[in-house]
Amino acid sequence: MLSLITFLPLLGALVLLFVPGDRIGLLRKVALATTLAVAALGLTVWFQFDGTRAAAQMLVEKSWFTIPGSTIDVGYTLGIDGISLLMVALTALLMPIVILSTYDHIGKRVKEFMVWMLVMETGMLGVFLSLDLVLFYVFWEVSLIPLYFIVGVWGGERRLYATIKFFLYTFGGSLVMLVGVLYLVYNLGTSNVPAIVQQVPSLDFDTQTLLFFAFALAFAIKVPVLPFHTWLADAHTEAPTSGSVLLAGVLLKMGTYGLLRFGIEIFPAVSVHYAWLFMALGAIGIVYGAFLAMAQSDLKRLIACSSVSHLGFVVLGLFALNESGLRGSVLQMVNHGISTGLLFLLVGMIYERRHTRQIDQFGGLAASMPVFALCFVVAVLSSVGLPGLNGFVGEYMILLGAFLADPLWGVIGVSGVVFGAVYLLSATRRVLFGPITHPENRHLGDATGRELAMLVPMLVFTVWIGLQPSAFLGPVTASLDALQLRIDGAKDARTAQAERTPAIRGERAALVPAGGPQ
Amino acid sequence: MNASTFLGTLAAQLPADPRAPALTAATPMAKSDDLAHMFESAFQDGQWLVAAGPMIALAVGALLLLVADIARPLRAMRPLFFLAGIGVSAALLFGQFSNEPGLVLEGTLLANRTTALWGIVFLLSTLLAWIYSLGYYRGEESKLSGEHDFLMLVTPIGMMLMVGAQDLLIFFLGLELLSIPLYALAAFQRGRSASIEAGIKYFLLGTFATGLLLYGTSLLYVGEGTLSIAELTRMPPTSAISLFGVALIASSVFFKVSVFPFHLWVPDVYQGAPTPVTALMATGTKAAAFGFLISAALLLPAQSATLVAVIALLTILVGNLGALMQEDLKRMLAYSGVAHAGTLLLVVGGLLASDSPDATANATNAALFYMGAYVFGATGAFGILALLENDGARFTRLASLRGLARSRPGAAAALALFMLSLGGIPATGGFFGKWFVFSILIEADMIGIAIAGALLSVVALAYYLRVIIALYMQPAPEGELPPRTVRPLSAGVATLVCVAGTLLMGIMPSVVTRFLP
Amino acid sequence: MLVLAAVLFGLGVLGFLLRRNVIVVLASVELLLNAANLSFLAGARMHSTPDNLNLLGPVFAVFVILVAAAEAAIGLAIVIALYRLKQTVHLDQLAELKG
Amino acid sequence: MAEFLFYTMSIAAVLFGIGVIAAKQPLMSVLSLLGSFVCLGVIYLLAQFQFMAAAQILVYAGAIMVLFLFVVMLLDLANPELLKEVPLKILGPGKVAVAVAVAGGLALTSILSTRGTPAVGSEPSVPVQSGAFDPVDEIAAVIFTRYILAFEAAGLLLVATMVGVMVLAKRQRDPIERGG
Amino acid sequence: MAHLAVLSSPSPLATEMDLLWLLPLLPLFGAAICGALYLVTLRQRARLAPSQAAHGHPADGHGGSAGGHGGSADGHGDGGAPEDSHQGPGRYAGFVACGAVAGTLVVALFGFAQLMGLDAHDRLLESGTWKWIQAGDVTIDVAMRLDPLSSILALVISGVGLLIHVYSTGYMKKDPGYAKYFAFLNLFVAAMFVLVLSSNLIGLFVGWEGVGLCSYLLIGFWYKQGWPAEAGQKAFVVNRIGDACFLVGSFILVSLIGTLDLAEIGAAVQGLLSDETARGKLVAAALLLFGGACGKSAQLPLFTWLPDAMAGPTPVSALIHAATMVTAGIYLVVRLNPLFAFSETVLLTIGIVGAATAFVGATSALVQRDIKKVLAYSTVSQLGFMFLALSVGAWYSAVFHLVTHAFFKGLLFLGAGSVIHGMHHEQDMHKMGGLRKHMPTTFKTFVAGSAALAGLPLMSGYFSKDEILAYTFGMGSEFNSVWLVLWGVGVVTAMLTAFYTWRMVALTFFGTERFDVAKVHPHESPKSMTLPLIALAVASVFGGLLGIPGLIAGMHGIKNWLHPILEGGEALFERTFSRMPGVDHGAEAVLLLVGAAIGVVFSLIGFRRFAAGPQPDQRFREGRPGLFGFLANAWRIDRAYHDGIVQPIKLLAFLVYEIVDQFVIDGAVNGCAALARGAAGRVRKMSDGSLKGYALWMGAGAVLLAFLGLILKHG
Repeated sequence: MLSLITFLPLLGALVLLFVPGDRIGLLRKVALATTLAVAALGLTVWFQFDGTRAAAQMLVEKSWFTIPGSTIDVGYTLGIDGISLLMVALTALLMPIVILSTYDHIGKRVKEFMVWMLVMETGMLGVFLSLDLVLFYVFWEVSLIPLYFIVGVWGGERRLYATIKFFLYTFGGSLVMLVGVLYLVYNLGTSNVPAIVQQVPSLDFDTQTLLFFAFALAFAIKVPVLPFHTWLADAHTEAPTSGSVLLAGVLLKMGTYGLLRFGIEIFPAVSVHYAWLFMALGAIGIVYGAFLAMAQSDLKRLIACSSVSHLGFVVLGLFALNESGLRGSVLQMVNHGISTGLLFLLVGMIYERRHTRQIDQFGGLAASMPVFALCFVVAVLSSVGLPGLNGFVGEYMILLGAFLADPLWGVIGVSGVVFGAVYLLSATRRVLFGPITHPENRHLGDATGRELAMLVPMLVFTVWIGLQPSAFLGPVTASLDALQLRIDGAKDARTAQAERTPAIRGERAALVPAGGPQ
Repeated sequence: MNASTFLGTLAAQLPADPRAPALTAATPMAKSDDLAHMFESAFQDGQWLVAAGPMIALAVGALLLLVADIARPLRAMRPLFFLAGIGVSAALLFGQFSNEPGLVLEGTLLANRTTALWGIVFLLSTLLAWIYSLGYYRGEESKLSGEHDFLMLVTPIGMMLMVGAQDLLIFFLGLELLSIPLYALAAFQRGRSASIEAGIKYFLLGTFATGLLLYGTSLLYVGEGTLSIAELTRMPPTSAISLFGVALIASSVFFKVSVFPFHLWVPDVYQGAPTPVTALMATGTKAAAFGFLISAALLLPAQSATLVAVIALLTILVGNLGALMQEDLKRMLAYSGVAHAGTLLLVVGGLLASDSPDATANATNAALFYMGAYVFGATGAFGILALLENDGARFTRLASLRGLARSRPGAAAALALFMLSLGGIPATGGFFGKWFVFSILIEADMIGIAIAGALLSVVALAYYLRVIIALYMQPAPEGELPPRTVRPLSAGVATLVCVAGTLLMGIMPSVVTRFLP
Repeated sequence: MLVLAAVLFGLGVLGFLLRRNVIVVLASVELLLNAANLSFLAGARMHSTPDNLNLLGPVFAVFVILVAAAEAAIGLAIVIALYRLKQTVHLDQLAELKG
Repeated sequence: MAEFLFYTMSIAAVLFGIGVIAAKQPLMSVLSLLGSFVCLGVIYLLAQFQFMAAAQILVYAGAIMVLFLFVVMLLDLANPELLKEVPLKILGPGKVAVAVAVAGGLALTSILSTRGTPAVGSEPSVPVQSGAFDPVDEIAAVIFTRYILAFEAAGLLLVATMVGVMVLAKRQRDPIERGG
Repeated sequence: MAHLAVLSSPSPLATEMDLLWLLPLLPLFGAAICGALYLVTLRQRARLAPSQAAHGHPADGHGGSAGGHGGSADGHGDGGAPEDSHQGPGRYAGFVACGAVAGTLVVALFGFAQLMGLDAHDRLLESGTWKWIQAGDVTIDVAMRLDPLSSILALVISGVGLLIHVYSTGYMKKDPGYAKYFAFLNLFVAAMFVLVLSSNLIGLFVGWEGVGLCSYLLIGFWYKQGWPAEAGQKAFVVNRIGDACFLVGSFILVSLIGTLDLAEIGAAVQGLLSDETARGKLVAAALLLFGGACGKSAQLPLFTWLPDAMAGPTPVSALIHAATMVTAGIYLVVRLNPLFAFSETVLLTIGIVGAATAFVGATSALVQRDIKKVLAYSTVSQLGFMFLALSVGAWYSAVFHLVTHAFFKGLLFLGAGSVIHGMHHEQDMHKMGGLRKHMPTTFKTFVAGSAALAGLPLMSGYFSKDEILAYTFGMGSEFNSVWLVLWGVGVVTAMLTAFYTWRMVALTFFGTERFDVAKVHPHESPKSMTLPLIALAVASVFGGLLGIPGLIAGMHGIKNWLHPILEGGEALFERTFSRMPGVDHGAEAVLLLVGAAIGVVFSLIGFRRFAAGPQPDQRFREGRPGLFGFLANAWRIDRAYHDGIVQPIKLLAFLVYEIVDQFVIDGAVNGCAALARGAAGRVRKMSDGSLKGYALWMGAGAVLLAFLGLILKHG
């Protein structure tokens, strides 16, 4: 089942290779059909998933190859637990929409584009489903290539700069992770993630720290966490709409997912020790991203910068390392995928109509495109974290978790709520409201049926998650609870240690309260 | 020619297979009393023929080819002889997997699964380079294809001798048997000044390196009184004179594998030489030299592990930087080859640092896999360049790749794949090559070196990506497309083989790894 | 003998590094090879006893002579090819390939 | 006597060596090389390497040198000015210094590293069974047993050389200049 | 509806009543239907649009005058022609919306009746629970709870809301966004119900931000002018600042109490007071929540959005920015009264903020020319009064004033709307005058509302305001003299209130007609608008009966009704101050009389000065230009924010982006690339084509290797 869902897109890509390149309609249909089939499979997985089990399920375990000169068996191991379930669902949901969105803006080299899209889907699903470190790494890097092409071939004016920067930046991080992967695999004698999770505590703390940071660097670049974020704005700005949607919707989640699965879950002790650092980066990232967004005149770039801010929330919540923080972050990954994806889609729509993304080129669009305006406002409100929509639930849980873990970063994070409203609403106003200053904007066509077909499902999820988050958090609960137990164990161990050597550790421990109020 | 006489000599040697009882005491000290005894001790039970079989097959093939070149009616059979030589040799090598002859000829030659695998790498490299050479040459050169093919077919013999050598003399002869044909091949396009220049540079520096090697070997001999690598590594030399000798030998080998600061010839020669020859040089020579380097690595003092690793890093750095802004593709690939040599040298560093009993075996595995992936990637890349050169334009310029994705989607896709493999992106063989190399470093606890190496390969990717950018992302130059020359089917097949190999090693590495010892 | 070998080796290197006439450079290489031969033979004498000769040195030297011949031949052939094409044997005029 | 002869020959060999690299005319270089070879041959003889001495004179001085001379004459006749060496000055003092340092460094290092090993060659002849350190029969025995493969390889090497030389030295009929 | 799957049974103490969900859901469905109607209308219009374009009909029709108010009712000209506005299915939106709100009124009355039927301490109706968020550390279950406090607010919302809905059907009749308007308005009602009925602080926050959203949408309803959209944004953002405080406050409560159930928070406060740290945190939480209330209820320092919010349609101002939403802050404090009762610091803060706001608002209202601005500043000021009441433990007084204020301020806004409607969207009082002849009903009802606002005796505002002042006086005289100062401020404010109220009446309805009679024909509004006016006028006049002081009638309806939910707060208050503040009947009588005198006297002064026309304004402006400008611009607070906060932040954002991000961080990234390129050039120079050079490197390398080898081996 999981193999099928992972490789079905690849199969679709292969089929596409045999479709003549000039039959654009057929190409699109095949691609769409493939992604829809994957979405259907995703739904099946969702319903088959047993939310009461913490461990990964629907395992596919085969031997892939044995590392020469050792007995280490690298497995082709797929499995899904609550956390990956959400990510898989997100991917499966977004892909058909993304494919639909390409109908407008991808007119040249459609075949290649669709092939890359489908390859990318396989890569992304693989990342979320792999339970083998090596396999994960392979998928992790494979998913870079399609985006490299998508930005590089179908991107905007500075696409080459953007795509190289994106690729090298993330690749550099990945390579450091590769060393970490190798170290783990060779020292623990297995590449199976659950096994590694069990065995890592046997390594000494300094080694764990180094490994943790080797992993965290790669993920931090991908997320992106604060000082590593500059590739994102460029990549987003230059990418075609569909690329941006995927980038924001899923690819960045690979970073946060990685932080959770391979950072926190594998190295709970280190995570507890350095939680303050990531909370700080996350919280500062929230505010910093908001400031960046305020300074933008390009709508797409603004949303890209807002991603920095929003992912700051996710990082903040993850490293709050308590129940609400983790849950909020997991949910917020989905939320960000939906709302920011939505925003990128919407920006793409007006870009197609006006071929500019400069905010001051718009204004008053609500008059000529009321339905569009409605969707835009909902998307913005979801991003801003309006209660009742999805963004709020995640943000609230994250901020609560962060506050409980360390009030300082929690409060700084809260300030992001204000700044978020400032730049997003300001952009909304300048695009949608006010008088129409550019005559070209007077006769822009409103959202078409196909565009609505892309937007409405996402809007539905926006509201659905906002009103009934438990439907989405339910399957995650068991997995997160198990993770929480490990984290709490690490915290307890640390507290015990701090008590033994108060002079050294006490200072830090005072800054980071070890537990919740209970 | 006197080829036939040689054939005769060889043929005469073939039945010399006295089923003599195996004798031990393979000492280099010749006992002057009993000649028969010497024969017995040397030839043992004929295992040496099994060991040398692949080489003999190649030699026979090569000589037959030469004969066919002279004898007009047989001309058409030249490719057949070439392929037969390779095929029989490969078959014999596969035979060695199950039946490892081990040390033969008084311990001067080793033939086991490892050397057989190396041999296969060499054959592959030769075969691919040869296929790409079909139709590459124009005018008068094309009339010399018999000679060309002969020289090409001789080189893998030298390579096999090098990796099998357990005696410095054998190594030296293998090296020469590899080098001298390559000198000639580099300058093969006599009508092209670049080719001549490449030939002369390669030759002069090569002989200089040979001089260093010989002098070093002689000093080592003065110091230790033996040429047997096994003995030398068993008790690593410590005297100053021996160490100096080792240093000179190392310099010479480093020259062959193009390690900083012995790499400077590489870009010039690779650029100037005919592209198929470049492919052979880049992959075959490097593989052979590394095969030897790893088996003889323990000649180097263990303390030099860090030194070697640092040299390796410098090599990677220099190679990558040299390639970074390169506009000439062959030159870029040459620098990239330097970087790859550096990466492989990391294996040697790791091997020296490791105290594991399996260190050599692991290092060999890593190097083998890496080299295998490199053979597919680099030969494929050079091969495609060779094909493109035939279109008449100056296709080795980076800019001339623009629009190729439109005019030749297949070639462009293959080239892009090779670039990704050379860059070590997963799902290509290059990734697992890199993986195994780094794992050697990890096992040797050289984490810092590993991270540095990893980061340096980011630079590498930058220029591989430039190729892809030119292929796919930049607009085609104005004007009509370059003329499409008819491609030999063989080149397509070779490219497909490279693509398949690259992908297979990247997706199912077990296909290859299970052959590793 | 070893000292002589070393001196000859040094001279060979010097010649190789300084001279630009290909033929002289080749001659310098021959010096290098001779230096090697000399020390091979010195080594052979050092490691031989009257009853037990170490023959590896002379054997190696024989092969060195053989290879030297081969190299000289191929080298001179390239020189001729070079001369035919560019009417020069000076290395300084070979800098088409660089960068 | 032997000692004196050894040193004389050594000095002569070195002087010839200097001649090789210092001569203005390539012809003189080659002739100096010849001289050097002959001196070495004498030294071999003194050191009781009769076979090697013979090989040195015959193969080296005979065959290889002739090859050299042949080429030199060929080219010299075609264009007498061509082979003239450029004065060292053009090289620039820096490069020369580095070159001297490198060469000297290599030589000095090897000389220094020989310390502690017996000075071979100058001592009087040693009585050995066969009267030489390189008895032909035993050398042959080693070559045809232990190094049989090397020997065969050497044969192939010569063939390859021959083919190579043929390819390279063949007269070009219609030079095609191609890019690269 | 009655039993949704997601709902679970209420807590045992409460009486179950799932019907309560209807309160938010009815208007929510109403909003959905209206929205759908709007979209359908849009589609139809879009189908017509091409033909219009073909006829050369300019898409953005009438450009509008400088003030932006054109000829049609909305005056903002939609893409389609205004005559279309009632052709689509959107015209049914009014019925739907009114129906939905009427339904809520029925439910609210029903619930109220149920509560009446219960014992005082059992007065709690609770619906099933909506299990919203399970975050592990805290679980957020939201139920709808109707208790005495929320029942009052529910009645106000549904009652006043219904009237305003009905009024809107007339006021917005010709607006092309008619259906959209009702969708938003219904959505607002729904959110407001969530706000007041939620059992959970975060559920309350849903409504809290929900009403903020509707406020944002409705302020910016006429978005084609730039400034309404800006005003809406400002309202949202300023509220967000308060909301951020609210969130942090809620976090503190979670960390202390572990739950956000409103009832449990109240109950838990007492238990925590013995712990000094917890007490400090509680103070912080209270102040932060109060900060949230300041945002929503437009108190200093966050009040600046409310005057700007007048950019929305006038009924919106009436409903949202006078009657309901802005009182959410009051509701919050009353709801969590124990949390705000135990600390003198908190109470004092609330009192000072309230009094200061009241004063600032009143002074600012003195010189406004825009009739809606006067009312807006007046609202700010009256809200300040309510907070003043909260600061002295007179929670029910605050609620009392809230209710009366909802009546009379709603009335005044609607009346102003009627005037504006009749005056073709003229809002400048200096250009009105003498309207009592043209708009008699509006005039009469407006006077009734003004009387209440000015605190003329026996009017509703009189009782509620004077009660507040009396308690403040009592607090000041008995416990802390700071409140005496506050009382003084309150009294002055009351004077000013009476003054500006009658200035407004005089300028609008009396004197000469200062508009171009030839062009503008003021007319009375239609029945749909005047009937609500009359209803509210009645309420304004007699609303005071709800809380007639004990002095007169010996009963206080609201006090008694609210008493059960205020016991917790009162207990804590008494713990802090030993007893509740109060004045004896004698003093109360004096204060009542003084209050009445103030109301009458200053009303007369105001009316007399301006009955003839706006000349006193001019004189004031010429005589004291500085002060006039200061007051007209609301003490220049908005300006200060703009210069001191908004601009610096913009500059900071610019600097962060250009310098930190682009130059430093991205510069470092690109610098790496540049470094590599530079080094690449050097490396390539090494390979300069010179054979000699290569050989030299090789030789040097060999020497180096040899030396290093020797060194490594032999130390």
